[in-house]
Amino acid sequence: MMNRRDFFRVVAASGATAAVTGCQRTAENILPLVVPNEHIVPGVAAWFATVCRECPAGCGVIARNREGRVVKLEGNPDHPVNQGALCARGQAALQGLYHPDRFAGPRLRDGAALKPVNWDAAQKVVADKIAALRSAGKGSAIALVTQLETGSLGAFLDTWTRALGTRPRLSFEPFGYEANRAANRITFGRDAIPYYAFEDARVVVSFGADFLETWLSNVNYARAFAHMHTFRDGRAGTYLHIEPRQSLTASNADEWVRNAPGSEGPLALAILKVMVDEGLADRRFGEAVARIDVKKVAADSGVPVETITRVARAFADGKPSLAIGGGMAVTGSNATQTLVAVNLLNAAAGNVGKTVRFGPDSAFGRVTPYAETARLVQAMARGEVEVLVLGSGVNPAYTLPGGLKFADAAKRVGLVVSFANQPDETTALAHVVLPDTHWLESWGDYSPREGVAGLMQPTMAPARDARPMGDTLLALGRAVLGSEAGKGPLPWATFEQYLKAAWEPSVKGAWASALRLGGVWKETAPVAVTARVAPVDPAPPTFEGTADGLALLAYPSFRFYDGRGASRAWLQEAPDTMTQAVWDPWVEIAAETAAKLGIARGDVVRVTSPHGAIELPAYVSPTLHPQAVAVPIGHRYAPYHIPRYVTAPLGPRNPVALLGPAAEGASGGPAYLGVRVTLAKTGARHPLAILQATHDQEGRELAQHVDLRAAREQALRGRQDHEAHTSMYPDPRYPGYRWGMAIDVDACIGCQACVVACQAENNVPVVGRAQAAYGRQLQWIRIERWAEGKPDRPTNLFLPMLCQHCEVAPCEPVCPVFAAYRTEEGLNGQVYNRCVGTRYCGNNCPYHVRRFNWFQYEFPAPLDVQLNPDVTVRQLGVMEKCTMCLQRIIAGKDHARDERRAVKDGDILTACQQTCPTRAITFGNLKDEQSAVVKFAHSPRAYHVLEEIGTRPSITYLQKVVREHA
Amino acid sequence: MAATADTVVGVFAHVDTTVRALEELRSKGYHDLAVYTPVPVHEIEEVLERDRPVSRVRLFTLIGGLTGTASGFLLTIWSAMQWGLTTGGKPVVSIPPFVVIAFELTILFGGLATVIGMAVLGRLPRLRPSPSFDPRFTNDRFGIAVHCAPGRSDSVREILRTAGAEEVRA
Amino acid sequence: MGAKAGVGALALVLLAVLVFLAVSSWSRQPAVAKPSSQPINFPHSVHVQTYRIDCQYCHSDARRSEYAGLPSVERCMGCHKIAGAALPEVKKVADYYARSEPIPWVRVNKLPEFTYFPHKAHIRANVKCQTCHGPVETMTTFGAETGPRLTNDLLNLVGLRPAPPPLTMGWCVDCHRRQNATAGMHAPLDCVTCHH
Amino acid sequence: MSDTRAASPTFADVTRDVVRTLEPPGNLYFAWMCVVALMLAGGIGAWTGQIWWGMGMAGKRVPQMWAMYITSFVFWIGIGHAGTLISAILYLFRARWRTSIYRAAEAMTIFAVMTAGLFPLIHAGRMWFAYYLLPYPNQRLLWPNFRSPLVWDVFAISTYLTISTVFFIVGLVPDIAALRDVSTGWRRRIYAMLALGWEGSDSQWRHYRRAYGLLASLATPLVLSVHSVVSWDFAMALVPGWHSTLFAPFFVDGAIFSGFAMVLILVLPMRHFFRLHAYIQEKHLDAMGKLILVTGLVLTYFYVCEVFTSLYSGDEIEKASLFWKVTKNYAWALWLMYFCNCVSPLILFWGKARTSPVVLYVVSILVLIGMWFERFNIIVPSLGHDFYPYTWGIYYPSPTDTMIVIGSFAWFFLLFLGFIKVMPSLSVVEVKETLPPPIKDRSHGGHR
Repeated sequence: MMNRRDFFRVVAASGATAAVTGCQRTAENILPLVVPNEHIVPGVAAWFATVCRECPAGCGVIARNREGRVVKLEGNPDHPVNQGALCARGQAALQGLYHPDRFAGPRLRDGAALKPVNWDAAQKVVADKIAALRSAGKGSAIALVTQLETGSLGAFLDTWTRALGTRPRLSFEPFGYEANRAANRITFGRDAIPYYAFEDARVVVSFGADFLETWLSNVNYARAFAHMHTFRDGRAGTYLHIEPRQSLTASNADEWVRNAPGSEGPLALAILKVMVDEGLADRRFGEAVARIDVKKVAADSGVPVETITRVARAFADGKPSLAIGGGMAVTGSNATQTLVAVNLLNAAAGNVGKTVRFGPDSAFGRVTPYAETARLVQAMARGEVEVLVLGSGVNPAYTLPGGLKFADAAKRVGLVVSFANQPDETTALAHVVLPDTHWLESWGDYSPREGVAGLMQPTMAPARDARPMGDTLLALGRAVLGSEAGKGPLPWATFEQYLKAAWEPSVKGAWASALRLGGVWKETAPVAVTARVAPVDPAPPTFEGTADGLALLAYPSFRFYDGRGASRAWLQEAPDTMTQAVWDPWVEIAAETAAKLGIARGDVVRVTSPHGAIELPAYVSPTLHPQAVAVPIGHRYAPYHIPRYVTAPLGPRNPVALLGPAAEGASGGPAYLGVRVTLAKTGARHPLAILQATHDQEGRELAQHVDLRAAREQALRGRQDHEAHTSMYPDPRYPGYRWGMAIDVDACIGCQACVVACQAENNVPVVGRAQAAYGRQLQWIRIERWAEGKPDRPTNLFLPMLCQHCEVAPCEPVCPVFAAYRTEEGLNGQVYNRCVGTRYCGNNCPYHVRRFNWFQYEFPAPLDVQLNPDVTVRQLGVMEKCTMCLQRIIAGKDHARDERRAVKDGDILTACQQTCPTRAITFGNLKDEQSAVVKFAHSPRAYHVLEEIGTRPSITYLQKVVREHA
Repeated sequence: MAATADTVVGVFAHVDTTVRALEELRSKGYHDLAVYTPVPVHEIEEVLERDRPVSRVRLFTLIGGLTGTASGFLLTIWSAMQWGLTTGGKPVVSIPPFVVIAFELTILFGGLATVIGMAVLGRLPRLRPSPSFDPRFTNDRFGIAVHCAPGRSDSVREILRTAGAEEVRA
Repeated sequence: MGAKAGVGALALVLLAVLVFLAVSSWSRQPAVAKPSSQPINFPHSVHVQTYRIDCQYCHSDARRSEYAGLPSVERCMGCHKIAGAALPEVKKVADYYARSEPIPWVRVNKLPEFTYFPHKAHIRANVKCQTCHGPVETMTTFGAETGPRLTNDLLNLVGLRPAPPPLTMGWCVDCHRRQNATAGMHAPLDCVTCHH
Repeated sequence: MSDTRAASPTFADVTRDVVRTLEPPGNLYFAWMCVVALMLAGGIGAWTGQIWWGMGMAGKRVPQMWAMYITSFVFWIGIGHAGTLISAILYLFRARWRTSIYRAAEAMTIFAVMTAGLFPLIHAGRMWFAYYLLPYPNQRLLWPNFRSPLVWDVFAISTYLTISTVFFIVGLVPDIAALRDVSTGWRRRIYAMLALGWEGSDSQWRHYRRAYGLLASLATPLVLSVHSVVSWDFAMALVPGWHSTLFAPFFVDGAIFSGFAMVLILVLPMRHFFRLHAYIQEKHLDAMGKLILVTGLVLTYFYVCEVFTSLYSGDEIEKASLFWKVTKNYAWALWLMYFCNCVSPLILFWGKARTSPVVLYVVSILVLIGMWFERFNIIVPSLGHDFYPYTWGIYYPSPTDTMIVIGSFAWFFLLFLGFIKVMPSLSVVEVKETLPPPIKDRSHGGHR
């Protein structure tokens, strides 16, 4: 094996192109390796497979290492969960790795401040305290709380707690899907979360489950959803979504059904009732819905009977279909009953075992239910806990409901130890911080579902002084126990050793190949279950707070998850697709409510619940249910964001702080839908930083759609070619390749992964809230949301917009210095070092995809280490824009030339294409008739944006396919 | 203007007297004379232009202008062909836009050539004033400087004085 | 505004041009190596000329990477454990090796950071190292007179076309054009090949 | 002409009166200089900040990548046009009334072009590389793109500046010679140098007059081309509201319109403070008033055409752009422009208004405001509501933009204020030419 440590320590600074182009004359040193490493050639990327730990979905990633530093993450194409794709949060993990606020070494509290100390001193504080408690026989006063750790680390931690005699470890996840597990326990007798096979379903009905955003495994399900739903050769599945709020997931539905908050359960039962009544489901399910009155459900939920009937018929017609439930709208006091109803729907439609597969169960099934966490907090408040050890990735001070008063409870704990590697709300309460290595620097494993065991390896040396949590705990444990390495209950020298020992039986010497692959996967035998049919209580959820208040929907942001993504500036600047807002959180208020209260967008509104109050700018939504108010969870800033990118918030803004402490009885899950809030204008204004001027296309047909029937007809007959453009000039000729792209608007779900991937790949700086709001954002690709139809029930079209690489590019001839010109391979080239900055091209680009460096943007250290060495960092005053990942094209051609062949389809993937969970983007050679991009370009759904201007773009869009009833 | 020649300068206050003196001098065969006026005066020019060709400044202008046109087209076409870069799907050598450059260069070169022509033909700039010049000539007086054989200055003086010169000097 | 002011303005413009050129040349110029500036006085002439060691024996990354790379200290020691082990400069190498420290060589050839230059493609096209790096085999101290020069820019400015100095854009382009015209190569001339 | 003849000054009077304008200035002048210098310092400070921190200091954004700098650039180029029109075109047409104002107008042209010429530099993101726009042989073997209207601008404006300056200097030479010969001391020495040894001999006059005529006939197509080229910066682009074949004549007319307003703004105070009523007479004011009126009416016609073509074209995007301009965020600027440019000059139909300095001054100021906003309305609202609804947006000027634009006015007035105290702001020679030449004996030939 290679000597990884030596290799990473010696970084060969080989004059990478990534550095600010400017004056530099200081003598520059170049350092050779002391001992050569066969894996690393300076200037050539090495790839290391590991597992993404930004959320518990556990996608496989491969990290691109250049000269000892990771510069880009990509989905591991071999990993069964994400199959090469990666979401925005995964892409932005690099900013956690190189986070400017990362602790460099341990911290010890000294009054209000955390002071740097050395490892021995910090560990001694903890070890002494634990040892003292142990000798006093108070092992139960020691608590260990970590995020969901399914693999060796989890097992190791449990060994550790046993060895030290502490309380059992809590696997704490704010979104733990307790209700789903409870419902499965009730219906199927199985305390697990199954694998939902979207890919095999023909009709999907979601009861609030935001499976394209955060629900369980969003990349996995987005991939599968695209497979099921995207129009291909005349076939397309149907997807219906029921939720009070039009979430990003809901906006991808063929029909979004808006219901009153908490009425999903009755609706599911009503649908089942219709199925039973119409003979679409087995009679025995009638027992469950005997007491259901469809008309009453319709009246209570605000969903017309016709809609219920239509959904029921469509669902029954699916064969196989799939009903899923969850999401924050389904966490109220009736959550378990609602999900039981959803389970019955699946059972009645015969989906169990087909699209609902037990066996490959989700890791979420192993989350400690919220109720137990709540009990721990109560014990803390009673002073029964004297040492609280918090693993990295958990931030209970931020994510636990405000009603639980975690901060107060933590103040009663004698010693709070945190393994967080960057400051957050919890480290503010900690006495000792022992920074864990980032997951990209760590050994480990993670199994997101049965049969998939992902292996984690360090992809680079720690960017800051940090030690793996396992190593630190080993040292602590041995110090407490007074044992030596190799002996006692904790004999391992390092966690790495523990891991390898744990894996030895399963890999049997094939360790290296498992590492290379990123893990070990095997088919898991399905577990047959039968549904128990029993009456379901269709009671509406109970709410705390005044009766005339509005139900608070606190939902996880698809960018920040529970808030852990929010310290990544890339994610802050990738807009929320629905609102197109960056940086700021907001409170989404229904248009009716806003009109009543006289609230306009940007008015600061105080949201008050029995547990607290927060102040947020209003976003008036024409789609939200009037009985609801929605606030995204996870909007917080990292210290380095202020005042660099945003001004400091004036007050608390976390909606979780408004929630009550009570857990749902049946499942022990938290109630994200459990309080009613009142709204009051504060009189202040805080205009939101919204990037999109309007969601109305004004008839310009930028994002186009076609009716499903018409699309089918066209797919059969082909579309008449519209007239070719006439030109006074001869058609340009391309001696070699001609690069082009096809983007399927029908597949795009608006997840922003491409935006962040592009930002990571192309050294796109972060500009901050005010600049972004003022039309100075720099992202090379953006996802536009265009709303069509009725304002309160719009059809949303997501249009990824990037440089169109026009054949007749309006930007090119106006450039006085040839900085913009057409390359021999059909790209629209932009030569930064030639650019004078007249910005004429930016005006003349009808798509406005050219970006100008208004300032000299900074990459605060150590984020500058992440810069892609193959891409120039642009200086102040120059224009930039999408290059179609020219550096990847060059690398792809180089690779092909090494093999003495031409570039073929799939050799070159652009960063946006590579990461796209739904494979909406295809890049290729337009001169190769066999290439996928040409096939798309000839599709009957193909069109060009603003075709009538005659710019002849190299990017072809495919129309979205909409359903008749939508 | 031989060194041996005499120069007689007459200073006049009026145009008509100046013209009268000029007519008289010309009729007497004095052709080597210079007239100084604060403004160009048609009457004086008329007398003088009778035996002089049109100023050759326009030739300079023509040559300058044509040079400009040619260099405009040469520069644009030649430099466009250096790299052959396509912009906006248009031909590498696009004549219509190049006409603008050629036009501007025509004017530029033509104008500069005109000034050079004027300077060369008008013997400008002069480093020191000619001996017959008088500062009043740029204000409100007219002057006639007559170059004559050394012996004839007296008769010239006489002619000038008779015509109405305020002052006559050598 | 007479001639004097015109001359003054012209002088000002010229001065500004000079300053621009000076700054732009200066900012792109690589450091010039002096014997004292390198941590070890490494004579290329001895290695290349006397011992006939192939360039790529030490700079082994050139054929597979953007960078030519430097030999690892271990590779140096591969020979120098025995060869010349008593020489004072070689002892320095051994010291670095013993301390497991990289040798802090001073960079000699440097292109502006907005320029992408892959060694690999040039090696594949059989370009000799000396084409760009000069007669390395004769150099006791590796140095290079490269990069834009003020005099060169000024001569250009007045319309004389001096041969461009090595490792400048004009020099690269000249070579690419020559290769395409004479050797039937396909050396790219697309701007974005090097500037992206 | 008969009425003027009785009181007409003599040649010597003219010289004396012109020299009088160059006497050491009073306190009012210095006060003005101070105000102007202060404003200029603010502008220079703002520009320095913009170079240091970046173009983001100015209020530009997507979609208004161009805004007040290009507005002011076009405005100043336009101002310059009246000067050349007066000095060259009216010269060719032998409009004798031009003589008393043409020197000031010409100086105005040069200073306006010098002001305008700063704006492309101020506007460029990397102004330190602005020399990339010049075609000069270089080590990189690179040349500018002659297809870009910006390169046309470089050629048109540098040619315009050169030719205007040459024209101006040529016109000045005999005047400076006249000054030289009536002044003493260091002034005399400087004027002597600048006069290039002009003596007014018949051979000098002969070539001079020919050259002057030729320059005038070169400057005439040049002046028309310059604003046409500037208009093509917009007309060659795709932006709705820009892409129009109407722009060249539209811009040239507007340029002359605004230029005359600026001439009045400069000449009226000059006439007042220098007591030049004998030279800048009511008939001159009347003639300029008429020109403003006519160009204003032509401009109104162009506005109507612009709206008509927008509506008649059937191009929905053009129409949307127009409706947005007329009704939304920038409507105030549009209606202000219509008022200033179309309505306010109409008062000049009234003869007395044309000879009233106050009315003319007010109208001129309104016209200048209107014409600045005309360019603003072409640039900012058109860009703000173009093809792509996603990026539609409103431009807000920042302190930097504003101070630089104000500074540009200061720069212009500083140059002009300086000029009137060191150079003859009235053409000595040409004024003398219009006077009846001194004749001793009316019966004896002479004047026709």
